[in-house]
Amino acid sequence: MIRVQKKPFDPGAETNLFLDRNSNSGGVASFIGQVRDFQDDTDQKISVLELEHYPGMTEKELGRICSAARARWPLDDASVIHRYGPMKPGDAIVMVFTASAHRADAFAACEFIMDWLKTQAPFWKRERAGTDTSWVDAKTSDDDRASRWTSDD
Amino acid sequence: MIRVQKKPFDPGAETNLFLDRNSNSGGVASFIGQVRDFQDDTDQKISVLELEHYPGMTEKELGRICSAARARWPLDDASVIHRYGPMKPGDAIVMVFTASAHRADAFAACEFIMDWLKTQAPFWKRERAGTDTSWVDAKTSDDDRASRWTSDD
Amino acid sequence: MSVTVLYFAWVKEKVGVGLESLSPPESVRTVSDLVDWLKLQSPSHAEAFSDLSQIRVAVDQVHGPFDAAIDDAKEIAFFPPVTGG
Amino acid sequence: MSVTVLYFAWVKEKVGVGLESLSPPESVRTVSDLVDWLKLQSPSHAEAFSDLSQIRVAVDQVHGPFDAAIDDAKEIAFFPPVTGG
Repeated sequence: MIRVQKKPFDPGAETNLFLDRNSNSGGVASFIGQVRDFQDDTDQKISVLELEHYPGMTEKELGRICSAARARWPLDDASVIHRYGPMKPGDAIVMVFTASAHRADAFAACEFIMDWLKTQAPFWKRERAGTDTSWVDAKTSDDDRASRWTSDD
Repeated sequence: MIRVQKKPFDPGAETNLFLDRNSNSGGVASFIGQVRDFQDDTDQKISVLELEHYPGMTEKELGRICSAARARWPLDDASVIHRYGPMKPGDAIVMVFTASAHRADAFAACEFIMDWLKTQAPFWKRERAGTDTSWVDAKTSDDDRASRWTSDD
Repeated sequence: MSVTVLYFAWVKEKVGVGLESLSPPESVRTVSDLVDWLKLQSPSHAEAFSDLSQIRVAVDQVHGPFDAAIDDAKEIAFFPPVTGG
Repeated sequence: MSVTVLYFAWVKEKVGVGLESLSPPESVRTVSDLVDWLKLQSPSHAEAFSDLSQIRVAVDQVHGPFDAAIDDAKEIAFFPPVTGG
Protein backbone atom coordinates (compact mmCIF):
# COMPACT_ATOMS: atom_id res chain seq x y z
CA MET A 1 0.00 0.00 0.00
CA ILE A 2 1.28 3.45 -0.98
CA ARG A 3 -0.27 6.53 0.62
CA VAL A 4 0.81 10.13 0.06
CA GLN A 5 -1.20 12.54 2.16
CA LYS A 6 -1.21 16.03 3.60
CA LYS A 7 -2.88 15.20 6.90
CA PRO A 8 -0.99 13.69 9.84
CA PHE A 9 -1.08 9.94 10.29
CA ASP A 10 -1.00 7.91 13.50
CA PRO A 11 2.05 5.59 13.47
CA GLY A 12 0.56 3.35 16.16
CA ALA A 13 -2.76 2.92 14.35
CA GLU A 14 -0.91 2.27 11.06
CA THR A 15 1.24 -0.33 12.81
CA ASN A 16 -1.79 -2.25 14.02
CA LEU A 17 -3.47 -2.04 10.60
CA PHE A 18 -0.35 -3.41 8.91
CA LEU A 19 -0.07 -6.22 11.48
CA ASP A 20 -3.76 -7.09 11.02
CA ARG A 21 -3.15 -7.48 7.29
CA ASN A 22 -0.04 -9.60 7.89
CA SER A 23 -0.71 -11.71 10.95
CA ASN A 24 0.86 -14.77 9.28
CA SER A 25 4.22 -13.08 8.70
CA GLY A 26 6.89 -14.06 11.22
CA GLY A 27 8.62 -10.69 11.05
CA VAL A 28 7.53 -7.09 10.49
CA ALA A 29 10.13 -4.32 10.23
CA SER A 30 9.24 -0.66 10.21
CA PHE A 31 10.88 2.72 10.00
CA ILE A 32 9.47 6.10 11.02
CA GLY A 33 11.11 9.34 9.95
CA GLN A 34 10.33 12.32 12.16
CA VAL A 35 10.73 16.05 11.51
CA ARG A 36 13.94 17.13 13.20
CA ASP A 37 13.97 20.21 15.40
CA PHE A 38 17.39 21.68 14.55
CA GLN A 39 19.05 22.58 11.26
CA ASP A 40 22.24 20.70 10.34
CA ASP A 41 24.34 23.67 9.34
CA THR A 42 23.05 26.64 11.35
CA ASP A 43 22.02 24.71 14.47
CA GLN A 44 18.93 26.94 14.51
CA LYS A 45 15.62 25.69 15.89
CA ILE A 46 13.23 24.68 13.10
CA SER A 47 9.67 25.97 13.49
CA VAL A 48 8.05 24.51 10.37
CA LEU A 49 9.01 21.99 7.71
CA GLU A 50 7.23 22.34 4.40
CA LEU A 51 7.39 19.35 2.10
CA GLU A 52 6.67 19.84 -1.60
CA HIS A 53 6.16 16.85 -3.87
CA TYR A 54 5.33 15.90 -7.44
CA PRO A 55 1.74 14.60 -7.37
CA GLY A 56 1.35 11.57 -9.59
CA MET A 57 5.03 10.79 -9.92
CA THR A 58 5.45 10.47 -6.14
CA GLU A 59 2.95 7.61 -5.88
CA LYS A 60 4.39 5.91 -8.99
CA GLU A 61 7.97 6.19 -7.80
CA LEU A 62 7.12 4.82 -4.34
CA GLY A 63 5.28 1.97 -6.08
CA ARG A 64 8.33 1.24 -8.23
CA ILE A 65 10.58 1.19 -5.16
CA CYS A 66 8.25 -1.23 -3.33
CA SER A 67 8.05 -3.46 -6.42
CA ALA A 68 11.85 -3.50 -6.62
CA ALA A 69 12.00 -4.56 -2.96
CA ARG A 70 9.42 -7.31 -3.51
CA ALA A 71 11.35 -8.58 -6.53
CA ARG A 72 14.51 -8.75 -4.46
CA TRP A 73 13.32 -10.26 -1.18
CA PRO A 74 10.51 -12.75 -0.40
CA LEU A 75 8.12 -10.26 1.18
CA ASP A 76 4.53 -10.83 2.23
CA ASP A 77 3.83 -7.09 2.10
CA ALA A 78 5.42 -3.64 1.88
CA SER A 79 3.80 -0.28 2.64
CA VAL A 80 4.83 3.35 2.51
CA ILE A 81 2.96 6.31 4.03
CA HIS A 82 4.44 9.73 3.29
CA ARG A 83 3.19 13.19 4.21
CA TYR A 84 3.59 16.43 2.30
CA GLY A 85 2.72 20.04 3.14
CA PRO A 86 3.52 21.85 6.39
CA MET A 87 4.70 19.86 9.41
CA LYS A 88 6.12 20.65 12.82
CA PRO A 89 9.14 19.16 14.59
CA GLY A 90 8.42 15.70 15.98
CA ASP A 91 5.75 14.94 13.37
CA ALA A 92 6.08 11.64 11.52
CA ILE A 93 6.96 12.38 7.87
CA VAL A 94 7.29 8.86 6.56
CA MET A 95 6.55 5.33 7.70
CA VAL A 96 7.69 2.19 5.90
CA PHE A 97 6.60 -1.37 6.75
CA THR A 98 7.80 -4.70 5.43
CA ALA A 99 6.52 -8.17 6.33
CA SER A 100 8.34 -11.42 5.68
CA ALA A 101 8.72 -14.94 7.05
CA HIS A 102 12.34 -14.07 7.91
CA ARG A 103 13.50 -11.03 9.80
CA ALA A 104 16.66 -10.54 7.74
CA ASP A 105 14.54 -10.07 4.61
CA ALA A 106 12.13 -7.72 6.39
CA PHE A 107 15.01 -5.57 7.71
CA ALA A 108 16.89 -5.45 4.40
CA ALA A 109 13.80 -4.57 2.38
CA CYS A 110 12.72 -1.86 4.82
CA GLU A 111 16.14 -0.20 4.71
CA PHE A 112 16.30 -0.58 0.92
CA ILE A 113 12.93 1.16 0.54
CA MET A 114 14.03 4.03 2.80
CA ASP A 115 17.38 4.41 1.01
CA TRP A 116 15.74 4.55 -2.41
CA LEU A 117 12.90 6.75 -1.20
CA LYS A 118 15.49 9.26 0.08
CA THR A 119 17.20 9.50 -3.30
CA GLN A 120 14.36 8.82 -5.77
CA ALA A 121 10.96 9.86 -4.41
CA PRO A 122 10.17 13.40 -5.62
CA PHE A 123 9.89 15.30 -2.33
CA TRP A 124 11.66 18.53 -1.41
CA LYS A 125 12.02 19.87 2.10
CA ARG A 126 12.00 23.52 3.03
CA GLU A 127 12.76 24.47 6.63
CA ARG A 128 11.74 27.60 8.44
CA ALA A 129 14.07 28.63 11.29
CA GLY A 130 13.42 32.04 12.83
CA THR A 131 12.54 34.31 9.91
CA ASP A 132 14.58 32.33 7.35
CA THR A 133 13.19 29.76 4.99
CA SER A 134 15.58 27.55 3.07
CA TRP A 135 15.51 24.49 0.85
CA VAL A 136 17.28 21.52 2.37
CA ASP A 137 20.27 20.27 0.38
CA ALA A 138 20.40 16.63 -0.66
CA LYS A 139 23.01 14.59 1.19
CA THR A 140 25.73 12.67 -0.64
CA SER A 141 25.54 10.16 2.23
CA ASP A 142 22.03 9.29 1.02
CA ASP A 143 23.34 8.64 -2.49
CA ASP A 144 26.07 6.46 -1.03
CA ARG A 145 23.59 4.43 0.98
CA ALA A 146 21.31 3.91 -2.01
CA SER A 147 24.18 2.88 -4.28
CA ARG A 148 25.18 0.12 -1.85
CA TRP A 149 22.17 -1.85 -3.06
CA THR A 150 23.27 -1.79 -6.69
CA SER A 151 26.88 -2.76 -5.99
CA ASP A 152 26.01 -5.48 -3.46
CA ASP A 153 25.25 -8.29 -5.81
CA MET B 1 13.26 0.13 28.49
CA ILE B 2 13.15 -3.66 28.93
CA ARG B 3 9.82 -5.35 29.59
CA VAL B 4 9.24 -9.09 29.92
CA GLN B 5 5.60 -9.91 30.46
CA LYS B 6 3.03 -12.68 30.23
CA LYS B 7 0.12 -10.58 29.06
CA PRO B 8 -0.30 -9.48 25.43
CA PHE B 9 0.96 -6.05 24.41
CA ASP B 10 -0.42 -3.65 21.81
CA PRO B 11 2.29 -2.96 19.17
CA GLY B 12 0.52 0.21 17.99
CA ALA B 13 0.21 1.66 21.48
CA GLU B 14 3.85 0.75 22.22
CA THR B 15 4.91 2.46 18.96
CA ASN B 16 3.23 5.71 19.96
CA LEU B 17 4.67 5.57 23.48
CA PHE B 18 8.18 5.06 22.09
CA LEU B 19 7.71 7.92 19.61
CA ASP B 20 6.42 10.20 22.39
CA ARG B 21 9.60 9.51 24.37
CA ASN B 22 11.79 10.14 21.31
CA SER B 23 10.15 12.90 19.31
CA ASN B 24 13.54 14.54 18.68
CA SER B 25 15.05 11.49 17.00
CA GLY B 26 15.10 11.69 13.22
CA GLY B 27 14.69 7.95 12.77
CA VAL B 28 12.95 5.18 14.64
CA ALA B 29 13.32 1.57 13.52
CA SER B 30 11.25 -1.27 14.91
CA PHE B 31 10.82 -4.99 14.56
CA ILE B 32 7.85 -7.13 15.58
CA GLY B 33 8.09 -10.90 15.78
CA GLN B 34 4.77 -12.75 15.48
CA VAL B 35 3.84 -16.32 16.41
CA ARG B 36 3.91 -18.33 13.20
CA ASP B 37 1.01 -20.62 12.36
CA PHE B 38 2.84 -23.58 10.79
CA GLN B 39 5.71 -25.77 12.00
CA ASP B 40 8.91 -25.73 9.95
CA ASP B 41 9.49 -29.45 9.72
CA THR B 42 6.06 -31.07 9.92
CA ASP B 43 4.12 -28.30 8.15
CA GLN B 44 1.43 -28.87 10.80
CA LYS B 45 -0.80 -26.06 12.01
CA ILE B 46 0.31 -24.67 15.36
CA SER B 47 -2.48 -24.18 17.90
CA VAL B 48 -0.47 -22.81 20.84
CA LEU B 49 3.05 -21.55 21.39
CA GLU B 50 4.32 -21.75 24.96
CA LEU B 51 7.35 -19.66 25.77
CA GLU B 52 9.39 -20.53 28.85
CA HIS B 53 12.04 -18.13 30.13
CA TYR B 54 14.58 -17.63 32.91
CA PRO B 55 13.12 -14.91 35.16
CA GLY B 56 15.81 -12.53 36.29
CA MET B 57 18.41 -13.51 33.70
CA THR B 58 16.06 -12.66 30.82
CA GLU B 59 15.77 -9.02 31.88
CA LYS B 60 19.51 -8.78 32.57
CA GLU B 61 20.47 -10.36 29.25
CA LEU B 62 18.13 -8.08 27.27
CA GLY B 63 19.62 -5.12 29.16
CA ARG B 64 23.15 -6.24 28.27
CA ILE B 65 22.19 -6.58 24.60
CA CYS B 66 20.68 -3.06 24.54
CA SER B 67 23.76 -1.67 26.29
CA ALA B 68 25.99 -3.32 23.70
CA ALA B 69 23.91 -1.73 20.93
CA ARG B 70 24.11 1.69 22.58
CA ALA B 71 27.88 1.36 22.95
CA ARG B 72 28.19 0.54 19.28
CA TRP B 73 25.84 3.04 17.61
CA PRO B 74 24.84 6.60 18.62
CA LEU B 75 21.31 5.79 19.79
CA ASP B 76 18.87 8.07 21.55
CA ASP B 77 16.95 5.08 22.89
CA ALA B 78 16.45 1.32 22.59
CA SER B 79 13.56 -0.77 23.94
CA VAL B 80 12.62 -4.42 24.02
CA ILE B 81 9.23 -5.89 24.95
CA HIS B 82 9.07 -9.69 25.09
CA ARG B 83 6.23 -11.99 26.08
CA TYR B 84 6.39 -15.40 27.74
CA GLY B 85 3.74 -17.99 28.53
CA PRO B 86 1.06 -19.29 26.18
CA MET B 87 0.42 -17.45 22.90
CA LYS B 88 -1.59 -18.09 19.77
CA PRO B 89 -0.57 -17.76 16.11
CA GLY B 90 -0.47 -14.13 15.00
CA ASP B 91 0.29 -12.80 18.50
CA ALA B 92 3.24 -10.42 18.82
CA ILE B 93 6.01 -12.20 20.77
CA VAL B 94 8.65 -9.50 20.69
CA MET B 95 8.98 -5.85 19.73
CA VAL B 96 12.26 -3.96 19.48
CA PHE B 97 12.60 -0.19 18.96
CA THR B 98 15.67 1.94 18.31
CA ALA B 99 15.83 5.72 17.92
CA SER B 100 18.71 7.65 16.39
CA ALA B 101 19.48 10.82 14.49
CA HIS B 102 20.45 8.65 11.51
CA ARG B 103 18.40 5.87 10.04
CA ALA B 104 21.38 3.63 9.25
CA ASP B 105 22.27 3.50 12.95
CA ALA B 106 18.65 2.87 13.96
CA PHE B 107 18.33 -0.01 11.46
CA ALA B 108 21.68 -1.60 12.33
CA ALA B 109 21.07 -1.42 16.08
CA CYS B 110 17.53 -2.83 15.77
CA GLU B 111 18.75 -5.81 13.73
CA PHE B 112 21.72 -6.31 16.08
CA ILE B 113 19.40 -6.44 19.10
CA MET B 114 17.12 -8.98 17.38
CA ASP B 115 20.06 -11.15 16.27
CA TRP B 116 21.55 -11.24 19.76
CA LEU B 117 18.18 -11.67 21.44
CA LYS B 118 17.58 -14.74 19.23
CA THR B 119 20.83 -16.39 20.33
CA GLN B 120 21.36 -15.06 23.88
CA ALA B 121 18.08 -14.21 25.60
CA PRO B 122 16.99 -17.20 27.71
CA PHE B 123 13.65 -18.10 26.10
CA TRP B 124 12.54 -21.53 24.90
CA LYS B 125 9.64 -22.17 22.57
CA ARG B 126 7.37 -25.17 22.74
CA GLU B 127 4.80 -25.60 19.98
CA ARG B 128 1.57 -27.52 20.15
CA ALA B 129 0.35 -28.86 16.80
CA GLY B 130 -2.60 -31.27 16.93
CA THR B 131 -1.96 -33.48 19.96
CA ASP B 132 1.83 -33.13 19.79
CA THR B 133 3.90 -30.75 21.85
CA SER B 134 7.54 -30.24 20.98
CA TRP B 135 10.42 -27.98 21.89
CA VAL B 136 11.58 -25.84 18.97
CA ASP B 137 15.18 -26.43 17.90
CA ALA B 138 17.58 -23.50 17.76
CA LYS B 139 18.55 -22.51 14.23
CA THR B 140 22.15 -22.38 13.11
CA SER B 141 21.10 -19.52 10.80
CA ASP B 142 20.45 -17.46 13.95
CA ASP B 143 23.96 -18.17 15.23
CA ASP B 144 25.34 -17.17 11.84
CA ARG B 145 23.44 -13.88 11.87
CA ALA B 146 24.57 -13.02 15.39
CA SER B 147 28.21 -13.85 14.64
CA ARG B 148 28.20 -11.39 11.73
CA TRP B 149 28.33 -8.57 14.29
CA THR B 150 31.48 -9.85 15.95
CA SER B 151 33.38 -10.50 12.72
CA ASP B 152 32.33 -7.22 11.08
CA ASP B 153 34.80 -4.88 12.66
CA MET C 1 5.45 19.22 -30.49
CA SER C 2 3.46 20.16 -27.41
CA VAL C 3 4.73 19.30 -23.96
CA THR C 4 3.96 20.17 -20.35
CA VAL C 5 7.04 21.32 -18.48
CA LEU C 6 6.94 21.20 -14.68
CA TYR C 7 9.27 22.80 -12.14
CA PHE C 8 9.60 21.99 -8.45
CA ALA C 9 11.19 23.47 -5.32
CA TRP C 10 13.80 26.17 -6.00
CA VAL C 11 13.73 25.48 -9.74
CA LYS C 12 10.08 26.55 -9.67
CA GLU C 13 10.95 29.62 -7.60
CA LYS C 14 13.70 30.64 -10.00
CA VAL C 15 11.66 30.08 -13.16
CA GLY C 16 8.71 31.83 -11.53
CA VAL C 17 6.03 29.32 -12.52
CA GLY C 18 5.36 25.66 -11.73
CA LEU C 19 3.94 24.59 -15.06
CA GLU C 20 4.24 25.68 -18.69
CA SER C 21 2.58 24.25 -21.78
CA LEU C 22 5.20 24.68 -24.44
CA SER C 23 5.70 23.92 -28.12
CA PRO C 24 9.43 23.71 -28.70
CA PRO C 25 10.72 23.47 -32.31
CA GLU C 26 11.31 20.13 -34.10
CA SER C 27 15.04 20.43 -33.49
CA VAL C 28 14.47 19.83 -29.74
CA ARG C 29 14.89 16.05 -29.53
CA THR C 30 16.44 15.39 -26.10
CA VAL C 31 16.06 16.77 -22.61
CA SER C 32 19.36 18.61 -23.11
CA ASP C 33 18.01 20.23 -26.28
CA LEU C 34 14.94 21.30 -24.32
CA VAL C 35 17.06 22.83 -21.55
CA ASP C 36 19.12 24.79 -24.11
CA TRP C 37 15.91 26.06 -25.69
CA LEU C 38 14.32 26.89 -22.29
CA LYS C 39 17.35 28.98 -21.30
CA LEU C 40 16.58 31.24 -24.27
CA GLN C 41 13.00 31.87 -23.12
CA SER C 42 13.79 34.32 -20.29
CA PRO C 43 16.56 35.43 -17.91
CA SER C 44 14.76 33.51 -15.12
CA HIS C 45 14.92 30.32 -17.15
CA ALA C 46 18.60 30.95 -17.88
CA GLU C 47 19.26 31.52 -14.18
CA ALA C 48 17.30 28.42 -13.09
CA PHE C 49 19.30 26.21 -15.45
CA SER C 50 22.70 27.86 -14.88
CA ASP C 51 24.10 24.85 -12.96
CA LEU C 52 22.79 21.59 -14.39
CA SER C 53 24.68 19.53 -11.79
CA GLN C 54 21.95 20.69 -9.38
CA ILE C 55 19.03 19.74 -11.62
CA ARG C 56 17.32 16.37 -12.04
CA VAL C 57 14.79 15.45 -14.72
CA ALA C 58 11.80 13.15 -15.06
CA VAL C 59 10.26 12.28 -18.41
CA ASP C 60 6.63 11.24 -18.05
CA GLN C 61 7.16 10.79 -14.31
CA VAL C 62 10.21 8.52 -14.65
CA HIS C 63 13.71 9.69 -13.67
CA GLY C 64 15.92 10.06 -16.72
CA PRO C 65 19.26 11.36 -17.93
CA PHE C 66 19.68 14.67 -19.76
CA ASP C 67 20.38 12.85 -23.01
CA ALA C 68 17.01 11.04 -22.84
CA ALA C 69 14.96 11.41 -26.02
CA ILE C 70 11.76 13.38 -25.60
CA ASP C 71 9.88 11.51 -28.35
CA ASP C 72 6.16 11.90 -27.58
CA ALA C 73 6.62 12.61 -23.88
CA LYS C 74 3.62 14.45 -22.44
CA GLU C 75 5.29 15.78 -19.29
CA ILE C 76 8.86 16.77 -18.50
CA ALA C 77 9.80 17.86 -14.98
CA PHE C 78 12.89 19.63 -13.64
CA PHE C 79 13.76 19.72 -9.96
CA PRO C 80 16.63 19.71 -7.45
CA PRO C 81 17.97 16.45 -6.01
CA VAL C 82 15.17 15.06 -3.84
CA THR C 83 15.11 15.42 -0.04
CA GLY C 84 12.10 13.45 1.22
CA GLY C 85 11.79 10.84 3.91
CA MET D 1 29.72 -25.18 48.96
CA SER D 2 26.02 -24.54 48.48
CA VAL D 3 24.62 -23.64 45.08
CA THR D 4 21.22 -23.35 43.43
CA VAL D 5 21.04 -25.32 40.19
CA LEU D 6 18.32 -24.42 37.69
CA TYR D 7 17.08 -26.35 34.67
CA PHE D 8 14.95 -25.06 31.81
CA ALA D 9 12.94 -26.43 28.87
CA TRP D 10 13.66 -30.08 28.05
CA VAL D 11 16.60 -30.18 30.44
CA LYS D 12 14.11 -29.51 33.22
CA GLU D 13 11.75 -32.18 31.85
CA LYS D 14 14.55 -34.76 31.71
CA VAL D 15 15.93 -34.00 35.18
CA GLY D 16 12.39 -33.91 36.54
CA VAL D 17 12.75 -30.72 38.62
CA GLY D 18 13.39 -27.06 37.78
CA LEU D 19 15.50 -26.17 40.80
CA GLU D 20 17.78 -27.96 43.23
CA SER D 21 19.71 -26.61 46.22
CA LEU D 22 22.86 -28.69 46.21
CA SER D 23 26.11 -28.98 48.13
CA PRO D 24 28.67 -30.54 45.82
CA PRO D 25 32.04 -31.60 47.28
CA GLU D 26 35.10 -29.31 47.37
CA SER D 27 36.54 -31.06 44.31
CA VAL D 28 33.81 -29.54 42.12
CA ARG D 29 35.53 -26.37 40.89
CA THR D 30 34.22 -25.80 37.34
CA VAL D 31 30.89 -26.13 35.57
CA SER D 32 32.25 -29.29 33.92
CA ASP D 33 33.07 -30.74 37.33
CA LEU D 34 29.53 -29.94 38.45
CA VAL D 35 28.04 -31.68 35.40
CA ASP D 36 30.14 -34.80 36.06
CA TRP D 37 28.96 -34.81 39.67
CA LEU D 38 25.31 -34.16 38.70
CA LYS D 39 25.36 -37.14 36.31
CA LEU D 40 26.08 -39.37 39.32
CA GLN D 41 23.06 -38.12 41.24
CA SER D 42 20.38 -40.04 39.28
CA PRO D 43 19.69 -41.75 35.96
CA SER D 44 17.53 -38.74 34.98
CA HIS D 45 20.47 -36.40 35.54
CA ALA D 46 22.72 -38.71 33.54
CA GLU D 47 20.18 -38.78 30.71
CA ALA D 48 19.68 -34.97 30.73
CA PHE D 49 23.42 -34.38 30.42
CA SER D 50 24.15 -37.20 27.96
CA ASP D 51 24.84 -34.81 25.05
CA LEU D 52 26.56 -31.67 26.28
CA SER D 53 26.64 -30.16 22.76
CA GLN D 54 22.91 -29.50 23.34
CA ILE D 55 23.34 -27.84 26.73
CA ARG D 56 24.18 -24.23 27.53
CA VAL D 57 25.12 -22.85 30.92
CA ALA D 58 24.76 -19.58 32.81
CA VAL D 59 26.70 -18.81 35.98
CA ASP D 60 24.92 -16.23 38.13
CA GLN D 61 22.72 -15.32 35.15
CA VAL D 62 25.60 -14.74 32.70
CA HIS D 63 26.30 -17.12 29.80
CA GLY D 64 29.53 -19.02 30.36
CA PRO D 65 31.63 -21.87 29.03
CA PHE D 66 31.73 -25.33 30.65
CA ASP D 67 35.23 -24.69 31.94
CA ALA D 68 34.08 -21.58 33.85
CA ALA D 69 35.07 -21.64 37.53
CA ILE D 70 32.18 -21.87 39.94
CA ASP D 71 33.95 -19.97 42.77
CA ASP D 72 31.22 -18.51 44.98
CA ALA D 73 28.50 -18.58 42.31
CA LYS D 74 25.04 -18.59 43.87
CA GLU D 75 23.09 -19.86 40.85
CA ILE D 76 24.04 -22.14 37.96
CA ALA D 77 21.54 -22.81 35.17
CA PHE D 78 21.50 -25.45 32.45
CA PHE D 79 19.29 -25.19 29.38
CA PRO D 80 19.06 -25.95 25.66
CA PRO D 81 20.18 -23.37 23.05
CA VAL D 82 17.69 -20.49 23.30
CA THR D 83 14.78 -20.02 20.87
CA GLY D 84 13.09 -16.74 21.75
CA GLY D 85 12.12 -13.78 19.60
